[in-house]
Amino acid sequence: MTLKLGIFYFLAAFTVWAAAVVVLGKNIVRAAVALIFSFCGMAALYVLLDAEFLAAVQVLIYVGGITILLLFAIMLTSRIGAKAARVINDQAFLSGIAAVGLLAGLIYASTFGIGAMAGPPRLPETAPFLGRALLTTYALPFEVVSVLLLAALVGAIILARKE
Amino acid sequence: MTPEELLEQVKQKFGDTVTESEVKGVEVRLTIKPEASWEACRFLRDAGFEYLNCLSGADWMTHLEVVYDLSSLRHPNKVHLRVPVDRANPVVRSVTDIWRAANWHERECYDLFGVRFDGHPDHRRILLPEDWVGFPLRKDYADERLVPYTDYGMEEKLPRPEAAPGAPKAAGPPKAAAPLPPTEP
Amino acid sequence: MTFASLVERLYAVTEAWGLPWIVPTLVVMTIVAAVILGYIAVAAMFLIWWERKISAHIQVRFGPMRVGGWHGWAQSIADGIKLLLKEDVIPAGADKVVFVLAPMVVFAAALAAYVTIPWAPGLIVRDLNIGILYMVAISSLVVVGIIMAGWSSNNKYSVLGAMRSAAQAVSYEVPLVLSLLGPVMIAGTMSMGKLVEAQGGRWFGFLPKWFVFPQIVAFLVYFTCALAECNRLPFDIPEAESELVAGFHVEYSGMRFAIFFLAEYANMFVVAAIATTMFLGGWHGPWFPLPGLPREVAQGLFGLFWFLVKCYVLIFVMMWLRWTLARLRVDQLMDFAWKVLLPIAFANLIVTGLVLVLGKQALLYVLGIAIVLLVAIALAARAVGRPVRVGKA
Amino acid sequence: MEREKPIPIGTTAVMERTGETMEEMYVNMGPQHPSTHGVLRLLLKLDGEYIIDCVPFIGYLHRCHEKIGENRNYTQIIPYTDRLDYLASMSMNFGYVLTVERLMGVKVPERAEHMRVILAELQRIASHLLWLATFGLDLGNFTIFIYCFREREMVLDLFEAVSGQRLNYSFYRIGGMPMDFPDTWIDDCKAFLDWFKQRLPEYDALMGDNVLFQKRVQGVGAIDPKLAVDYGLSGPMIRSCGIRWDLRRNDPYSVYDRFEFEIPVFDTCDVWARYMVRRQEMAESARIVEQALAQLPAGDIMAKMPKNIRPPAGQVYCRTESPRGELGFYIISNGSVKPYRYKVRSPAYVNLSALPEMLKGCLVADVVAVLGSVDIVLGEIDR
Repeated sequence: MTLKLGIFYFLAAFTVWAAAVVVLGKNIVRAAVALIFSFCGMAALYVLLDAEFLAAVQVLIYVGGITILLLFAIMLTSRIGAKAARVINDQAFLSGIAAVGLLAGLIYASTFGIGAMAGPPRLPETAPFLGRALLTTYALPFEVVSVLLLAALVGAIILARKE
Repeated sequence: MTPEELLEQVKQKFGDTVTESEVKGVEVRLTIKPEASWEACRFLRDAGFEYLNCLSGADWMTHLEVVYDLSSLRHPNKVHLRVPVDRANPVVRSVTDIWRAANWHERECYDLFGVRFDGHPDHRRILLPEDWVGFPLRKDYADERLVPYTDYGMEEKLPRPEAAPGAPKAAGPPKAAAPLPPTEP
Repeated sequence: MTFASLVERLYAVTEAWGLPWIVPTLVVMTIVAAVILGYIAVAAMFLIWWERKISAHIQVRFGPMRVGGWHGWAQSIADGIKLLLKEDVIPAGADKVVFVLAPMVVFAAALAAYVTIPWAPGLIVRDLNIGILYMVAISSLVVVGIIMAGWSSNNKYSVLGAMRSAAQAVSYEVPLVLSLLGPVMIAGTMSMGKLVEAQGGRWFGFLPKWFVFPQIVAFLVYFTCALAECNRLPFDIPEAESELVAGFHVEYSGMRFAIFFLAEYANMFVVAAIATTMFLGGWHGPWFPLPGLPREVAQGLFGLFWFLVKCYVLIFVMMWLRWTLARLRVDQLMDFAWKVLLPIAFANLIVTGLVLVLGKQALLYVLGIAIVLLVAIALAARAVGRPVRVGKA
Repeated sequence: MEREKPIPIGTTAVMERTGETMEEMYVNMGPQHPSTHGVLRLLLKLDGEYIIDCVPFIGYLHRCHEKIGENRNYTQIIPYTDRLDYLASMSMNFGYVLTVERLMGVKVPERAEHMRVILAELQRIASHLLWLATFGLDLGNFTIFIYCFREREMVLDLFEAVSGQRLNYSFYRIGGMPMDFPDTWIDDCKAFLDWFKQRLPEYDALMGDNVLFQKRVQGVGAIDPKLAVDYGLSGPMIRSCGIRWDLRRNDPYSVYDRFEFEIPVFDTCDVWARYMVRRQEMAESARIVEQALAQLPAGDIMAKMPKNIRPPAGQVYCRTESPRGELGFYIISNGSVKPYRYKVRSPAYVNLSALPEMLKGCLVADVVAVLGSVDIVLGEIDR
C-alpha cells in the first residue's frame, strides 16, 4: 500500500500546488491553465478512490467544457490576458478566515468522522449504480437541478443579448 | 440617336462652353470648359452613357487635360470628352456622384497629374506612397532615377513626317528644371 | 500465451526472486509506454507519408519518390530528423512557460487515449469499465493544448485559430458523445473490451453483429464530429491556411511543431480506433488457426490485423475527404453542429431507447439497413440524373 | 510642386481621420497574407464578424508603367505590356498592338488576325484555369488547384512552342505576328482542346456540384446590377450580374465577328455567378479556338510596316476583352517614335474598386471568397 500512498501524496501535492497557482498567479491565462492541471489532479485522486466514472466526468465537464469556456471568455475580453491581475484585495482577510474554517472542518471530519459522511458500499462499477440512483431515488432532485441549470442558461442568454 | 444628333443636343445645351467638337465614326469627340464639365457629364449620363470606361489625364505643357471615355451598354455610340484645366490651379468638379467608377480613376489622375477633383469623397493618392512629392506624369517632372529614352541617333537619320497641325511638339527629354527636393522620406 | 498470461509469468518470476511487486509493475508500465510511444511515432510517420501519397495520387502527382528508394518511404523519417535538428525558436513576445507546455499537453492527451484501445482479444493496456467515457474525456484535453499554444504565441492569427478551435471542439463534443451513447445502450457497458465482445456473432446468419448496422445514424454523426475534432477538412477552420495562415501553430517550428504534427496524426488514429471499436466490431473478423501457433495467439494476431485494417480504412476515408472537399465557413460549421447533428443524435438516442425498452433489437438492424439502402438509392439517382454542363450557358 | 503635407497612414491614423472609436474593430488583411493574391492590403472595419466597410490599399507593386511607356518607342513597349497582367500576357499584347494599329490605320493580314484570336482565347482559358485553381485553394480545395494547373501547363506548352516563352510572351507585333505556328502545333492544339473539354465536368464534380462549395459561394458578395454598371465593372464581373456585355460581341475587334460563340450570363450577381460565368467561358473559348483553327487562312502574317513606327498625331482609346474584363489603352501620339501619353485602363483596377460594395455585410471568412471571385492581378492594378 505504500506505493498507493506515495502516489496519493504526490497527486495531492500537485493538485494543491496547481490550486495555489490559480489563486496566487498574476497572469489570468496562466491561472486558467493551472486550474486545468488542478482539475486533472483531482480526477487522478478520484481514480485512486475507485471513482473512475467521476474522474472521467471531471475531466470531460470541468476540463473539456468549463475551463475551455473560461479561456474562451478570457481571450474574447480584449487585453485581459496581458494585464497583471491583482492577487490580494480587501477581502483577503475574510476569505482567509473562510478557508481556515473549511480546512479545520475537513480535518475534524476526516479524523473523527461524521455519521453522514460514511460513504456508500464499494461497488465494482460505479456508473450503472449512479445511473440507477439518479433516475430512481434521486429523480426529483436531478430534475430540479436541471431546471435550475436551464433557468441559468436562459438568464445568461438574456444577459448576453444586446437588445 | 446618331452621334451627330447627340452632338447637336450637346451644342444646344452647352453653347459656347463646347470649344471643339468632332464626330468620328460612332464616337463623339468634345472639348468642354471645366466650369461646364460636371453638367455635361450629367447630361451625357442621362442621355444613356451610363458606363464610364476610362478617366485619364494628359499634360499638354500649356494646360492639363482630363479625358473621359464614355459608352453605353445599350447603343454603340461613344463619347470622348476632354476638359482642359489650368496648370497652376488644376481643379475640376468630381464626377464620382455621376459614376462611382470615377472614384479610383480620379484618385489616379490626382496621383499622377495633380488634378484636384472638387467634391471627391476620398481624395488621396492611390498608386504612389502618400508622402510622395510631385506628380510624375507631368512633363516637367524630373527624377534622377528616370532612364531617358535614347534612339541612338535614329531620330535624325530617318525622314521626319510632317506633324499634324495643332499637335504638340515632341516633348523630348525632360529639361533639367529646378531640382526637386529629394523624394526619399 | 496471451498478453495477460505473460504479465502473470513476469509477476511469478519476480516473486520467486524475492523482489517487491512494484518492480514488475514498473517494468510492465515502462514496456507498455515504450511500445505505445513507438507505435505512435511509427504509425504517425507512416500516416504522414501515406497522406502525402494519397493526396498526390488524388491530384495526379506522385508525391515523395526519392528518399529511401521505394516510393520515398523514408520521407517522413527524413522530415522528422530535419525537424528535430532545427533551431528551437520561441518568439520574443511569447509566454514561454505556456508556449513550451502546449505541445506537451497536446501530445500527452493523444498518448493517454491509447490506454484503452482494444487492439485484439486480451491485448488492451487497461480495460477500464468507463473506457469510452475516458477516451472522450482525454481527447477533449487536446483542445486545452491548442488554446494554450494559440494564446501563448502572442499572434493574432494564433489566437483566432485557437478560439475557433475551442468553439468548434466544445460544439462538436456534444453530438459526438450523444452518438456514442447508442452503442453503449445496446451493449449495456462502457468498457471497450466488452463493447467489442458484444459485437461478436451474426444476425440472420450472415450479417455481422456490428453496431454500425443498428446505429448507422450514430456512426455517421460520430464520424462527422470526429472529423471536426481532428480539425480535418472540411472542418479545418482552426488552421485554415487561406484565412488564418496556419492557425494556432503559426509560431511553432522545429521539434515543437513536429510534436503538434505527430499528435494530429496520433489523434486521427484514436478517432478511427473509437469508431472501429464502437461501430465496426473491433477485432472481429474471419480467422483460422495458424499452424504451429496456439489458438489464442492466432486469434489475437488476426484480431490485431482486422482492427488495424478497419482503422486504416477509416483513416483513408478521412484523407480522401480532405483532398476532395472545400472548407466550411465558421457560422455554417456551428449551425451544422447545433442545428443538424445535435437533433439527429438526440433522435437516434430516443429511437434506440424506445426499441430497447420494447426489447426488439432486430428492429434496429432492419431500420439501419433500410436507411443505408435509401441513401444509396438516392445517391445513385442523383449521380444518374446529374446534368452534364458542358458549353451551355 | 510644393511638398504636400503627408497624409498619415496606418490603422490608427485612418481611425482618427474618419473619427471612429474603438467600438468597431479594425483588422488589416495583407499585404502579407496568403490569400490576398499579391501585395494587396485590405483594411476591414468590423462589427463582430460582420464587415461594415473595407478600404483597399494598392500601389505596393507600382512600376511606373505609364511613365516608362512615355519614354520608350512603340515597339519597346510590347514587353512591358507582358508585365501588366502576367497571367494573360497574350491578351495584354493583343490590346496594345491593336491600339497602335488603330492609331496608324494598319490592316493586319487575315492569318495573323486568326492567330491572334487563337492565342488570346487560349490565354483566356489559361487565365481562367489559374483563377479556378487559386479560388479553389482559397476555399480549402487543394485538389482542384493541381487539376487546373495540369491543363494550364498544357496551354503554356503550346505557348512555349509558339513563342519560346512560358509567361511573358511578347509575341504580338504591331502589324501582325512575328512567326507562324510551328509544324505540328495546330494538331497539338486540337488534341489539347479535345482533352480540355472532357476535363470541364471534372471541375464541376470537384467544385460546382459540391454542396459545401455551393454553400460557401451562393448569395455571398452580391452586387446590384445597376451598381455594377455604375462602378464600371467589366468582363465576368458584369456578366455575372445578368448583363450581356462582352466587347468581343458588343464592340467587335479583330475577327471576333466571324465566330459563333455564346456569352455566358448569370443573374444571381454573387460569387457563385462569377464562378459559373468563368467556367462556361472556358468552354466558349475552346469553341472559338476550334473555329479559328478550322478557318485559319493561308497567307502573310505581317503587314508592311515602316522600320520606325511613328503613328500620326492623334489619340485613340481602344478597348478589348481581356480575361478580366475591359482592357483599354489610351494613347496620344504627337507623331514621334514614342507615345506622348500612354494610359492603361486595367479591368481588375476598376473591378477591385467595387470590392467594398461587395463586402459590405459579409462575414470575415467570406472576404477570401469574394476577393478570389474578383480575380485580381496586382501587376495590372498597380501598373
